[in-house]
Amino acid sequence: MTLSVSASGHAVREDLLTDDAGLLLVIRHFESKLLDLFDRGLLNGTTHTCLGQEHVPVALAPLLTEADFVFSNHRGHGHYLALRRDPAGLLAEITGREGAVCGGVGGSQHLLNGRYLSTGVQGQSLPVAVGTALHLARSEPGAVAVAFVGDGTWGEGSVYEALNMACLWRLPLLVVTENNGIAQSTPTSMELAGTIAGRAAAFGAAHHLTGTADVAGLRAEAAPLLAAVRAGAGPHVLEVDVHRLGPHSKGDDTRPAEELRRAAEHDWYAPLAAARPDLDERARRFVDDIAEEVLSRPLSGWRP
Amino acid sequence: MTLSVSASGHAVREDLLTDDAGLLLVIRHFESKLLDLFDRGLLNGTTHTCLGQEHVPVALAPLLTEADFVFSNHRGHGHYLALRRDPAGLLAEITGREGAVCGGVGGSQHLLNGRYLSTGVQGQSLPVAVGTALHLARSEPGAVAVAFVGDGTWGEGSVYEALNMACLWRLPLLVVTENNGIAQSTPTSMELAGTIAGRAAAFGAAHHLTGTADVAGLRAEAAPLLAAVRAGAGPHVLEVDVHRLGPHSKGDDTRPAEELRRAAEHDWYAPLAAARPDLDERARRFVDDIAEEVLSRPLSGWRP
Amino acid sequence: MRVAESVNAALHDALGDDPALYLLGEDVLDPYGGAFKVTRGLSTRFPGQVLTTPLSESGIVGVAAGLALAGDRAIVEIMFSDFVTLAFDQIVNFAAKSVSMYGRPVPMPMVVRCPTGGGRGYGPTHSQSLQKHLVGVPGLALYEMSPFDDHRDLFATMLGREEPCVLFEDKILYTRQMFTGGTIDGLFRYDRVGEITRVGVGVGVGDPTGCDVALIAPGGMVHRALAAMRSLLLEQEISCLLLVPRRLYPFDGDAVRDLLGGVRAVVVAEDGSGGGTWGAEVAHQLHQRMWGQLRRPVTLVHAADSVVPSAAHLEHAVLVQDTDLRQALEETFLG
Amino acid sequence: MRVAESVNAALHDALGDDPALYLLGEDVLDPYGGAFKVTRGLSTRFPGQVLTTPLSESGIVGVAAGLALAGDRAIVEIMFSDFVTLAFDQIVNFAAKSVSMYGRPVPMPMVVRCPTGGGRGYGPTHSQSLQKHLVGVPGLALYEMSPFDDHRDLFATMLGREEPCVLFEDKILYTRQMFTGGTIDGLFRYDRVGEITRVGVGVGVGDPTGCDVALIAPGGMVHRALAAMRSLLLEQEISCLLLVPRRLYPFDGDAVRDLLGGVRAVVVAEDGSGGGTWGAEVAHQLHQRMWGQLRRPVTLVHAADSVVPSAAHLEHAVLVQDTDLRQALEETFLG
Ligand SMILES: Cc1ncc(C[n+]2csc(CCOP(=O)(O)OP(=O)(O)O)c2C)c(N)n1
Ligand SMILES: Cc1ncc(C[n+]2csc(CCOP(=O)(O)OP(=O)(O)O)c2C)c(N)n1
Ligand SMILES: [Mg+2]
Ligand SMILES: [Mg+2]
Repeated sequence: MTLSVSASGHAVREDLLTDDAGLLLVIRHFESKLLDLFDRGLLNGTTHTCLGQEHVPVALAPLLTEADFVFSNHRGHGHYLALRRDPAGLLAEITGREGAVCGGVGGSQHLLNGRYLSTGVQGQSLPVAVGTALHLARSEPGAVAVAFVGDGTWGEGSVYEALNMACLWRLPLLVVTENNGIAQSTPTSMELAGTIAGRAAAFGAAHHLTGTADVAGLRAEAAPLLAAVRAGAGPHVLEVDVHRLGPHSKGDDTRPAEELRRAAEHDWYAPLAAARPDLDERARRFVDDIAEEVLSRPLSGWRP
Repeated sequence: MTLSVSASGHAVREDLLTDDAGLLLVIRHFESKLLDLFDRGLLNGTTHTCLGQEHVPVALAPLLTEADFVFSNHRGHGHYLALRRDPAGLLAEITGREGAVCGGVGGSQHLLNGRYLSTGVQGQSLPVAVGTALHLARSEPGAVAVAFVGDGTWGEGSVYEALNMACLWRLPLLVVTENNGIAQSTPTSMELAGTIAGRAAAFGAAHHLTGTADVAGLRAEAAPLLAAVRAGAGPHVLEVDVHRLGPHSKGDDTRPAEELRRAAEHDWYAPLAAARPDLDERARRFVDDIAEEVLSRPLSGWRP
Repeated sequence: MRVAESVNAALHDALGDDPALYLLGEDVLDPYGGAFKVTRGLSTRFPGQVLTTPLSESGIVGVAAGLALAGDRAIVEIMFSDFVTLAFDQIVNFAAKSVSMYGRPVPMPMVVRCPTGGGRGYGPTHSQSLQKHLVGVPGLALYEMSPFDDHRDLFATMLGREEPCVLFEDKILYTRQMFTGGTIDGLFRYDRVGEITRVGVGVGVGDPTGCDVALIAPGGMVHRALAAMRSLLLEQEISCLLLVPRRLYPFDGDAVRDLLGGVRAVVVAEDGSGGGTWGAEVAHQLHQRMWGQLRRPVTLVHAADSVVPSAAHLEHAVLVQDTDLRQALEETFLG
Repeated sequence: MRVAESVNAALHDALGDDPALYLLGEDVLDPYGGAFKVTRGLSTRFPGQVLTTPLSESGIVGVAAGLALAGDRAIVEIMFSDFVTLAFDQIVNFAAKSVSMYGRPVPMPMVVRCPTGGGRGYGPTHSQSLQKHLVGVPGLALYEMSPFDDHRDLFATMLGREEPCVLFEDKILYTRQMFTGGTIDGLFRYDRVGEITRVGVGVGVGDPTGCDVALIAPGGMVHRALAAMRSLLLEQEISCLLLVPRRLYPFDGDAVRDLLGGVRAVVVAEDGSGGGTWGAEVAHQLHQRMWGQLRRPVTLVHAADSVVPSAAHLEHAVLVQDTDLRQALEETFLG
């Protein structure tokens, strides 16, 4: 993974952003900071934090290069931070400040940075990812298109139009599904008949399911998949069972306390913070500093 | 199957339209007549004949009642004739004459007669069929929604949105796929990754594949499926391998002669006509008479 | 009562009155009650009539059409109206076509509810006002929610048309209060004539058609319109008549003309982006009917020809503000 | 040369000139060569650049956008423009948004080709002219094929915009001859000014702006327009100037106003159904610019507010005929 210089030119602390544990913690504190800023009325708009799902992009990031296309979704801060290491540019984007990676136009859900792109319409990015995969297969063999979609997004017809073409044309596409068992407020069982494994198989896409929250373990499982996709083995689906710790966006978690408690049991944070309290503290301060600095910037300029 | 009185009030010859062999032959001669009328410049617009696929609706017709919803597609004349026994109303529709089942507005691809409905946009009818199945499950248990779609139509995302909901809600839906190995000009292998069986399975819909062109045999295979769907067993897919003998619409068959010859080998017509030359002749004359009569009618009236 | 509560109450009544009415949408079940809480309580009271659905905007509109076709009635919620683009085929090429393409009217009582518009910082794919793109589909009617309407009557009217309707609900209204009793404040009063709400100084007490200038705007624009009218009246003594049609399409040009009386300056405002606007259709209808009377062409006010940005200050610059309305009204009257 | 051959030749050239240009669509491969044969020969000559696709209108527009995003260029054929409804989300909410929602222009060179319109008896879901529904999307340009255009230049222009374009191709034109050399017949000549073709008696020889009445219409309407103009001229000595903009949106009101000179009567015609038409947008732009000059409001001619029926006689009654045009021109001039 190449380190992008922050869109803002903000000095990045390499030790925090290159180390897996540091990156995990930075993402966690970044997301917590957002919820905090919302609570204090300092943010407007909407945001979907990836609390509890940080390990997925952190595990995948070193397996990807800047030649790879990455399509993220609404729950994409972790993806962006792991892949672009640009917390200041992202926070400026979310708060509409100078140095915003997309001038404050896109906001939380609409980011573009090199070949990293996110959009707010579920499922829409999969056919687009297929188009980029087609380009890569023809013109930049060895590179892949990676699309992150949630379990609920498998309700959208676009997913199947895309899978069909990707499989027909044997394109270098990896669909990463962070299956957190819920879509907004709807449990997977009420929105998804059958399984994601079955759906991948139906089109001839290889599928791998894992539930590990261990970064190194997940990376080790994902590496051969990515290698296969790069080598021309056709579309693969990587399904990672995860646990959404926070609300869907903000203040809209209607799950019973018991369920939230169960989700929290899977959280990697407490053990890591206990094992590396200093790193945790540094990550927290790093994010605090960025927030303070970014919020002191002038508003972003842009003209339609 | 209740006999609909022809929309035109045209006297129906019950022996031809109630007997399987007679119905097969009537459909065949009806479709051939259309191509003939086109060649002679007597029809405008477009038409997609079901030459070679007549046995599917003929087999299914007696298994359905007027409480069942039937969704047909562009290649729907056989479906309509088998289910509504109204050749004059259909021909009047296609030729824009008085007595047209839809006033000449819909034409070949857009028919409505009771709970029989066809549309010209592929895949669109499946979610609609799910809606009717929802109604039936709640308000008319025992009745089913049947949707005919071709193999190519499995490219459309709507198919999967519909299957997902139908399976989640365990609705009385039968998807009949007449797999003729081609979509317009595109062989199935270039448009469909994996199999239809796999796709049904992915959503938890039961699937049955058959290649029989024998009406009684196909009916016997379909009967338990329909019974299961009626009894609440949830969505089923019936896939029938068939052979498209004619062009996609008219004069647009670019398949090599050898392939057409192979398709023709599966045709039920020659043996049946040889076995029952009188019936064949009566069916042909029946259709000739209808055509002559319908074409002598005044143009249909309608105001937007 | 807030507007969201009024719509919610109307849905309660509608589902209660009609056991063959279904409501479908993503996350509409209790306790969540929909992304904007408009469906709160419905699934608890009418568990058999309220269905939460997968993320399948196209599919669920198709399901609603199927219910309608089978003799039921259906209301679908599209979580953000931006996603109605996904259901365009089902709306335009199935539901609206079915009403008319089979040679005889086929009843298709269904409503597609679309929380609409910007002002909340949700960004380019969650803030659009796409009304204009659905204008002019044969067999399809478009409505817009307002803080004046009797929402029970609104749903009854839409379902009673027996053709598909799309209802746009400006999200910004949900938390605003309903107007009641014909009075807005010390300055303005309102009444309703047919499908149109009139607002102005003279309404209900004198002759409202004696105003200097008229503003035609859908429900989502009402508060900005009132602010503009107020400052125009107090600071410049220009009186404005506001007409809020709840049915956007088919637009009833005759009814509006009749309500405009002798007004010689007209502005039409909407939240959609510039170009091919609903206002152009309104303007066309009024030009046909009032050519000699109008001092200048109908002025159209709309958002910039732009995406709706996320950041509040950028969004503000793109969307229509009360000051834009005031300026347009003033210029149209004086110009 | 027929129009279909001209477009086909243009596609041959475009694919030949640019190895990073892809063409995708259903059944576009040889020997079939597309439902309307416009892609004939392309897959044989450029097998690596031409892809036949499954029935997935939404998906293939997304694929085209992906290609464009990755630095390639793409042309997609939607077999019948009616099905562009299925791709609305990809066009409106992805391709057009991507151009502008990331804070800086993102090049998105892609064209969605849409065989359009009625007159061939294909029925309600295969005969529509849906141009109007795509008017006014920020970042999206609409073009229409005509028998005048240099189609090589047309594709180069559209791809050169680096924003998504939708090209409407009236199916009825495919089998008509291209006009060449500036002459239509003994009566009418044509020339091109920027993106607009002018047709009339004075064009190229005298001052075309001295006409009695002007007709603005997209390419698909040309033959009917010529027939109407001819009979108007020969039978009533009313001269008409026809303007055919190849770019329908953004509509260049200034360019059209300049070409209209002192004309005081204007008709806009299109094949779409009544209500919310492209013509309403054109009329709005002209009213803003020519208020004092116009004797009466711009007249809009369009198909009935109706589905397009299958039967030839019913279709004829719903669609715009040359006699409708003639009547509108006459009434607008005399009225
Ligand atoms: C087409 C579309 N429909 C609905 C939404 C609103 N929405 C945003 S996220 C979401 C749930 C997505 O669930 P899932 O894919 O499981 O992702 P998760 O939020 O669980 O990460 C919904 C319904 C949307 N953004 N796009
Ligand atoms: C949405 C949509 N896309 C494209 C078409 C044009 N079209 C009509 S039939 C057809 C092929 C359908 O193939 P299949 O489903 O296998 O049915 P078959 O014609 O073989 O019976 C196509 C592409 C259409 N009618 N609707
Ligand atoms: Mg989820
Ligand atoms: Mg087929």
